[in-house]
Amino acid sequence: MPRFLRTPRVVIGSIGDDIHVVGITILAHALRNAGAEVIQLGIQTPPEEFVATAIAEDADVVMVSSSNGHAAMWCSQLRADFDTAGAGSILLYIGGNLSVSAATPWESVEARFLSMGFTRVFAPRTQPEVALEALAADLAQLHAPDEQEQGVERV
Amino acid sequence: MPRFLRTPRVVIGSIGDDIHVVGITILAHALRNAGAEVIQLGIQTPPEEFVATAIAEDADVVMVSSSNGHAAMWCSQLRADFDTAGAGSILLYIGGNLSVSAATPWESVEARFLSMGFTRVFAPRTQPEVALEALAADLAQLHAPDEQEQGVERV
Amino acid sequence: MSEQPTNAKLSLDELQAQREDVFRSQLDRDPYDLDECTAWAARNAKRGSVSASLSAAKASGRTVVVPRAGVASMEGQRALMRELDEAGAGVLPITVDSLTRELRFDEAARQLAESTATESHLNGFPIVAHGIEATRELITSFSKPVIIRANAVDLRIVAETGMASGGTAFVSGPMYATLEYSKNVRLAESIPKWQYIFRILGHYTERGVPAGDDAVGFAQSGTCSVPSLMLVGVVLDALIMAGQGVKHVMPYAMLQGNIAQDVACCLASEILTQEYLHKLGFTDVATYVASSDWNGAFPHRAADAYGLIATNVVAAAIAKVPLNYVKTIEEGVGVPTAEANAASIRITRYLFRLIGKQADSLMSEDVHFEKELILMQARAVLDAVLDLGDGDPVVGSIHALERGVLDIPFSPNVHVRGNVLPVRDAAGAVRFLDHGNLPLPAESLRLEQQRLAVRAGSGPGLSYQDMIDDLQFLELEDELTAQPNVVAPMEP
Amino acid sequence: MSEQPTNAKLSLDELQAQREDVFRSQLDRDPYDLDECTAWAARNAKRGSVSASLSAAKASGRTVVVPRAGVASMEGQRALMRELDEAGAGVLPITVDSLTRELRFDEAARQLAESTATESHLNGFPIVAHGIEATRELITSFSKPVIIRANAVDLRIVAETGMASGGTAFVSGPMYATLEYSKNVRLAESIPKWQYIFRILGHYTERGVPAGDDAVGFAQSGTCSVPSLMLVGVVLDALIMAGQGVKHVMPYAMLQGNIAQDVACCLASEILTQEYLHKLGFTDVATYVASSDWNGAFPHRAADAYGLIATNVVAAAIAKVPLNYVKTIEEGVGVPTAEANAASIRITRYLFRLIGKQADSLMSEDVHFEKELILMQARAVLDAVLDLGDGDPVVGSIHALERGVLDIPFSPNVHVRGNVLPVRDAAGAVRFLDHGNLPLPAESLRLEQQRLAVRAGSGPGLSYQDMIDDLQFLELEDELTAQPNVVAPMEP
Ligand code: B12
Ligand code: B12
Repeated sequence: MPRFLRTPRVVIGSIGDDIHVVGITILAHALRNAGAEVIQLGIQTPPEEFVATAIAEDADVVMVSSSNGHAAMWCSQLRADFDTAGAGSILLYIGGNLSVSAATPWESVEARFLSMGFTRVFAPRTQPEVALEALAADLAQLHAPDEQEQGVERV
Repeated sequence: MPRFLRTPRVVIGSIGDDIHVVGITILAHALRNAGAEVIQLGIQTPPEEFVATAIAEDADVVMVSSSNGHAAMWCSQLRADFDTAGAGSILLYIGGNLSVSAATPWESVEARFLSMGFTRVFAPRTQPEVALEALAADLAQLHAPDEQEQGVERV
Repeated sequence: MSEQPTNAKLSLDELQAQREDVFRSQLDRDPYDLDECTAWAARNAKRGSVSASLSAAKASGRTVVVPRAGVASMEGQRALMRELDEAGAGVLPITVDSLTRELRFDEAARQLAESTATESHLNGFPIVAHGIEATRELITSFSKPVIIRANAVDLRIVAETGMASGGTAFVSGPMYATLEYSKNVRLAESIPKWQYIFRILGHYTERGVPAGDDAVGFAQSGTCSVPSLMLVGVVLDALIMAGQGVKHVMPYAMLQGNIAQDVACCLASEILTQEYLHKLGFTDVATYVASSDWNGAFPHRAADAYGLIATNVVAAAIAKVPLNYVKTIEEGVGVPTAEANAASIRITRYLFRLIGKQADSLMSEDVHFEKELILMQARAVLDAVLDLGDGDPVVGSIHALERGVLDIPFSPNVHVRGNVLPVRDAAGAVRFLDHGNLPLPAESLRLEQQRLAVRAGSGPGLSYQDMIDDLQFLELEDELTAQPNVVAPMEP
Repeated sequence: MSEQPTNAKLSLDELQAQREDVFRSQLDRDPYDLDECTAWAARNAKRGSVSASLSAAKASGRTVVVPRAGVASMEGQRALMRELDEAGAGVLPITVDSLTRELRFDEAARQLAESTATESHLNGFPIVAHGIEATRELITSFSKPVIIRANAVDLRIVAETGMASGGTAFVSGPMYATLEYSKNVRLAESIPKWQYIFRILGHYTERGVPAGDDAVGFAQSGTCSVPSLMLVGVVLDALIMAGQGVKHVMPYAMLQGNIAQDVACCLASEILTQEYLHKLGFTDVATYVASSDWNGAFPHRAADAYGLIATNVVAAAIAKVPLNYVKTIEEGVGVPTAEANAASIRITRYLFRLIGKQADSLMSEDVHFEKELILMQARAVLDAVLDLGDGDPVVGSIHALERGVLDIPFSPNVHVRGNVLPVRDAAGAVRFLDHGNLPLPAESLRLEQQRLAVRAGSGPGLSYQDMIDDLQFLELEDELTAQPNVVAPMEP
């Protein structure tokens, strides 16, 4: 599990009409264990609440979860809303079960959400460790120029 | 279940190296129940024994069973052997599991055994009633010209 | 809607007044004509109903197998139901999409418009957007009875529409919907909304439609549930249903992979529900235990999922439940294909027949142990809840939740303390890792402790991390991943 | 080969003399160099052996899952074994084709020549045609131990070739092979042929290859078998193996769909085999019960077959057998595809893990009832057989078969009386419809009668036709075929 030298601030929640809570609970648990600060918004979080909270809490990353198949409905404006709110460079992750039908090929699902402006799109059943690795890498990348020494350390 | 007015004589057995006995036991039981005379040759019956017994017993029909996948090896000369023995018009049935691989389409299996000279080729899992109906029909057909009245009666 | 809800039955006038409000505010229209609806539904129910099928099954020791399924378009839903019908489902489901459940009727209609017979943009059937006429037409084209499936805090319009369209059973109640499906709503707010629905079901019942309802209780958290606690919610839901005149209740039992405990849970579900219904004077409510295949994370490989379903069905068959909700072998993957639905129903029916014949021979000592344990714990909590309400389950549960006398693990609801945690013992049976403030008998905790000791072994006690690990208990993935073929060299 | 075979151990000289005969007459060549073969095999067995895997499994309560599989070509067989290896088989099988088993080595070689890697003309691997060198190469390319599978009256060359090639276990014995696989051969003729094979296995064992052998007994008639009778054959096979120095025996238990009886059969298989081995002074023979998925007609639909396999595995897991032979979900269809093999092994391993954890909690009263019944009946027959041979199982079984003291249903062998008939009771447990001349205790027949009475009900007693119907008991086809959707009209 990667450990962060600088405490990342993570906003997390299930979006829209989604009530699945187990994934975000585990993810939050793993993030806290790895040293992150987690602001848990819980289930059925409106898109606007993600934006408002992320700004108010000065978050590094927003982790959107959606399991009930309705992800696309709720996410199309999210990146634009962050831009408008002046947080254009915030990391935006999404994971869960992102299409209504399991038959939809993963590549097309991923491409769709990337084109909506998500930084990373996680396939179903992604283990928390994978998300942590990704976050560590993205933060290292972001802070690379100015915080060369601090960076991110993998333990 | 059809009942026969004239007692048909049936020779039955599993051919070649085949040791499956349940199918022929049930089939014999059903034939006897329907009034047929059954000469049961049992398992691992050499092709020649089918021919010799059918002739000695003046059989109307020979029912060959093969379940272990080796049917084709043992049957290619059977019709010719009957012809040679002077029983060219005997009814020749075969059933069981007739090809080594289940993937082989049934039509091609059936065609192959028909071309070997079998009168009828029965698919796997054929119920005894189906064989009885077929036999009743074939016998009716055979005796139709001369034994119009007797024929075959379905009860 | 009074400020302090109680379990008293709504008068028909009160119901009518509430209906005016709800239809006006949520749909901007008059309520459906209740007389026309009940009269039509009563004629339809003569063709058969969920309750009648369950009653026959219960009497003969058979099990009705029921899938869950819904897609957006009428064509798609009809094809889906036909498929399930042919596969041997005993009751056909219409699962409602979650936009409709959240009262976003317009958005649901928009997504319906964008869906086709083969591609659904919604995770269920937008029943309000389709409307009564079309849905009646759908339901009457099938010979099997239909259950309308949905879960949310406010399903008043959905329930009205479903019943008016010929559904003869509905799903859920305030315990499940509030604590498992909502974030901010309090019981005091949600119970009256569910009482409205139950009053509607009761009214249909009076008019000749023997409307049934699943008492889901605390049965489906997506994690594992200690059976006694699961059933506390079941009984409370059932008591509130009965309060409004519901006469046909399906008390739940979620199957969790430990057969002895699952059998016991099914048996205890029937015992406890009838016991408390009688205690509160509801002596004419028929109950049909509804077991449900595991409702947490499924293995994603079909063969493993078959194994999990088989384990569930063996338990349900031993318990001779009249109703089993079947999951599919593609549960861990996504909305199932037609073939997956059919195959899952087939293996379920196959096992109910085969194990059903030998059910009695499979009752073990441990089933009795688990049953007594469940009864002991559930009665303690239920009695405490009722005490807090001076015998009224509505008042009692509102107070109990505040004090942690009711509490469940992993609830998304902010008003739930969430101090209770489940953990599996070495055999996979679900126990309390932490029982929070639940008033459980010391003896029961001692018995649980004994069983947990086997898993803990000589190491440190079980921890939160063990519970997290348990979330994947029924996937068994790592253990099943085959080893690579590393060939040892022959010695010279 | 003496005229009157007994259970006395062949001397090495006698064995060598017989080998000369057999190789000369069947292959027209000298015997394999036994010293070279055992030396090579001993080095190979250091990499692992079937017995070592089973011994480890037995010690830890785990189960090794073993499929059956063979095709004609080397390439095809290698691919098949790789597939099974990856799917999680614990031991890899090489099933020999039935031409080779019937000593038609030339015809088998011809059919091999016509087979390709993807299309097999044979129902197994023609091990003699492939020869020792090539088969050694095949076996050493896998890390898992290999069992050579075949069944026939005379498998002396097959067994020699299999052991010389690195197989560490073999299948069957005279009871099974003679009574279930042959038409005209008498026990007096077949037992010495099997004693030759066991003596070979015993010799390999002395030289460092812990060779195992399945004692199949009367376990697989394709119909159902009363467990006590099944195990009589198992014990006799095991005693004859032990007589020639076999030290690792896998006593069988064919699973038949009634879980309580199947569990009992597995438990009794171990108890009886060790009991009679000890009685005859064989105190150092290790036993590993091998359960086998149902060996009669399988449902042809995959979902039903999954259900049947699940039922079998639940029983085997409760009994904690160290070895389970797994059938496939395509058993009722034909030789299975790669996917079917893999899926069948997966569900089997899944269920062994899940049910294995909770095995103790699923022991029911009826398991004990069935176990006592099996022990009572099997001991009575075994004691009578041994009495007829003055304590010698070989002499005893030859005499016993003549008198109907040994007798089995549906035997293709003309020397078997065939007066014994099996029938299922209402729960699916297998009982005697007719016990012929078997010397069964009256008390045991009374107990069986009680159970059968439930099925017979108030109608006439059970008949031959009931037994015929039972052949399709585990298919449950008719009952599962869905009803067409006939919509009742709404009343006006
Ligand atoms: C438990 C469950 C429920 C419970 C939820 C209880 C609760 N409050 O959480 C109940 C029964 C209530 C439920 C309801 C519904 N469910 Co549900 N449910 C499941 C189930 C069985 C398990 C989900 C779960 O807990 N998994 C365990 C957790 C640990 O895994 P996870 O959520 O996938 O999260 C992991 C990763 O994906 C990752 N992750 C998740 N989010 C994110 C985000 C980021 C940024 C990152 C990095 C990682 C990440 O983190 C976790 C770590 O392992 C799944 C099927 C399955 N997987 O087996 C269906 C499933 C998710 N549900 C489904 C559906 C359709 C519904 C309903 C709409 C059903 C209905 N029509 O009634 C409703 C939802 C209604 C609503 N308003 O949302 C579908 C979704 C299909 C789709 N996407 O189209 C599924 C796949 C079932 C199926 N095969 O059809 N469900
Ligand atoms: C029981 C069984 C056995 C038992 C047989 C015991 C015995 N003495 O009979 C045992 C375990 C010994 C056995 C051995 C083998 N078997 Co086997 N066996 C089966 C099994 C499970 C059931 C067969 C059965 O009894 N069915 C019930 C009876 C009632 O049905 P039936 O035989 O199909 O007969 C019915 C109809 O087909 C019809 N019928 C049959 N013949 C005829 C003929 C005519 C003219 C008519 C009209 C009708 C008819 O009548 C019956 C009425 O319902 C099948 C798979 C399955 N079906 O589930 C495999 C199966 C037949 N066996 C198979 C094989 C390969 C073998 C072995 C070669 C295995 C091996 N490699 O070790 C050996 C055979 C060795 C040899 N020398 O022949 C394969 C054959 C595949 C193929 N055709 O390629 C099958 C299909 C299994 C599989 N999926 O791989 N087997």
